[in-house]
Amino acid sequence: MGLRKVKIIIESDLDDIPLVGIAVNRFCSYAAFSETDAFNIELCVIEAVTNSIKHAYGEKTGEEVVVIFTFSDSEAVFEICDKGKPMDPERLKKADLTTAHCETQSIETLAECGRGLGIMKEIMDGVDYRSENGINCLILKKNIL
Amino acid sequence: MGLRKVKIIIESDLDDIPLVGIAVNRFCSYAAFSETDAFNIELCVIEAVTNSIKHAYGEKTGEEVVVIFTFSDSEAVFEICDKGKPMDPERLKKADLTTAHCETQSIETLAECGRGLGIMKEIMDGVDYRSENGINCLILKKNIL
Amino acid sequence: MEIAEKRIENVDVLKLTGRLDASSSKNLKGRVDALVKENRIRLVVDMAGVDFIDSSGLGSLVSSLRVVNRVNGDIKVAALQKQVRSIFELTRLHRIFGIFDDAEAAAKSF
Amino acid sequence: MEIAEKRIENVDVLKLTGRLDASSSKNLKGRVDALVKENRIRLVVDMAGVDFIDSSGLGSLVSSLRVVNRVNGDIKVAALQKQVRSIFELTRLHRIFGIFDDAEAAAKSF
Ligand SMILES: Nc1ncnc2c1ncn2[C@@H]1O[C@H](COP(=O)(O)OP(=O)(O)O)[C@@H](O)[C@H]1O
Ligand SMILES: Nc1ncnc2c1ncn2[C@@H]1O[C@H](COP(=O)(O)OP(=O)(O)O)[C@@H](O)[C@H]1O
Repeated sequence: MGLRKVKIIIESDLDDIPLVGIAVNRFCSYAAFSETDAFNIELCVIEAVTNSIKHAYGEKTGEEVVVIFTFSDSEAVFEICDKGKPMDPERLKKADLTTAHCETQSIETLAECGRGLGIMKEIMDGVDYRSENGINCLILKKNIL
Repeated sequence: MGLRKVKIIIESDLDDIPLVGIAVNRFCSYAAFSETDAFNIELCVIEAVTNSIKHAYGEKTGEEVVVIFTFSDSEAVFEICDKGKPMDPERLKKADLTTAHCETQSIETLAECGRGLGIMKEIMDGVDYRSENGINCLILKKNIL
Repeated sequence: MEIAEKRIENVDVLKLTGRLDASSSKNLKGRVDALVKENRIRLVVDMAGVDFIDSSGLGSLVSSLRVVNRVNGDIKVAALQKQVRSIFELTRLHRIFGIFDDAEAAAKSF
Repeated sequence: MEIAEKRIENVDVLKLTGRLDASSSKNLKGRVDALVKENRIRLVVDMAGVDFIDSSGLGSLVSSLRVVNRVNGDIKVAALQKQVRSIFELTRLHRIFGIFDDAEAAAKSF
């Protein structure tokens, strides 16, 4: 099928995130992922888009979040890009669903636990972050088996 | 729900058109269109994207086709935009699935008959074309009942 | 996401339909806060109609649970769809919530 | 789109799966041209697996029919999905093609 590519752009409005989600889900089915994989990949892309809106843009509306989807026979890649405040890359390195404050049984600590980056690292085959010339991109990769 | 908006961008490659189609179909379901309406609207958007690639860009690859989808509770609007050769607006005015050369029983004439614009005019509630500052947009509207 | 409410005996059931995400999770938290103010603290969240959940959705369930626990109430979760359940497990939240096959069973468990 | 081929007696059946659009319609035309060169001019296009068709797809069927008609052959169309059939009707092509419920019936009609 060669390398296929499509871009989806929304403004930084939480209410537009589902539009990205349903499109990504269908793209995954088209790229021959299972229904479960499609659900999980949709989740990761939505976590990334939500982080751009919440953290990079501080929920300021009117900014753009761009999702670039490319896939070949062997791999699907999602780049989620914003022009907001860059993320400290340590955040990504340290993110782990099994770290102390996410594993505790104490409901107080659990409520504070961020899960987005940890979920991406569990589900995807690769999670990278790049910030260059004012453009920040989180890069999610998943192998197609 | 307010006004929701999402943009899809592909390069001018016929093989990427299905990605637009499947996304548009899901957006239509999300906007509460029936399955039949979603199919028909997908068809119209694909006709427009195909026209941009074939006619505006003459099948030259590497150019962009942008589909902007906005919808409210009452209406869905698709703008399909390219930066290629503008269309003569008379083409749109004259397009009609029931005109002589499309209605004939002669297979020779039938094969030559262009159907894309005619299909759009049959299915959508509004079809407009605008060319400004080198950007050409076909605008498709469908009421949400 | 839509939230429909009904009562089973002295338990309030919140029936969610749609996507429980960063946008809609605010509505869920708001509803739970309002119920707690009326001292309705035995809650069931019926998720049969929830076909998508993300970490914001999970977060809103956890912080709702915290609010309710503080006044000695509880939230039970019912009728998770398969994919949604697997995200509960991935994030280990199935250890924190009582999870039931349907809203009736969840309500009876109080 | 995939094209699988089989024969029913002296009729060639092209079973299409996927989307018949501007990109894939070239493959269909290519296959029909190749068959006509081998003088195989009784063709059935089995569309049971076609879930999308556009004007380019329709155009490729019409120009295939023209090529086959010129050598006194014919193309019958079988097993249209509901939405695809409605596009045949919208564009009046159901008047040009023999349309059958399945490939067997289409093949027998020759
Ligand atoms: N796109 C981003 N831009 C800036 N900061 C980010 C971004 N994504 C994540 N972060 C930072 O990393 C932290 C952890 O993110 P995450 O694991 O998704 O949990 P949460 O978003 O719930 O806090 C966030 O609280 C934020 O400080
Ligand atoms: N986006 C466009 N840019 C330039 N010309 C166009 C465009 N869309 C349509 N046209 C012109 O209008 C004609 C009719 O288009 P259409 O009804 O879609 O049929 P077809 O594309 O099969 O010819 C085309 O042949 C072309 O000359």
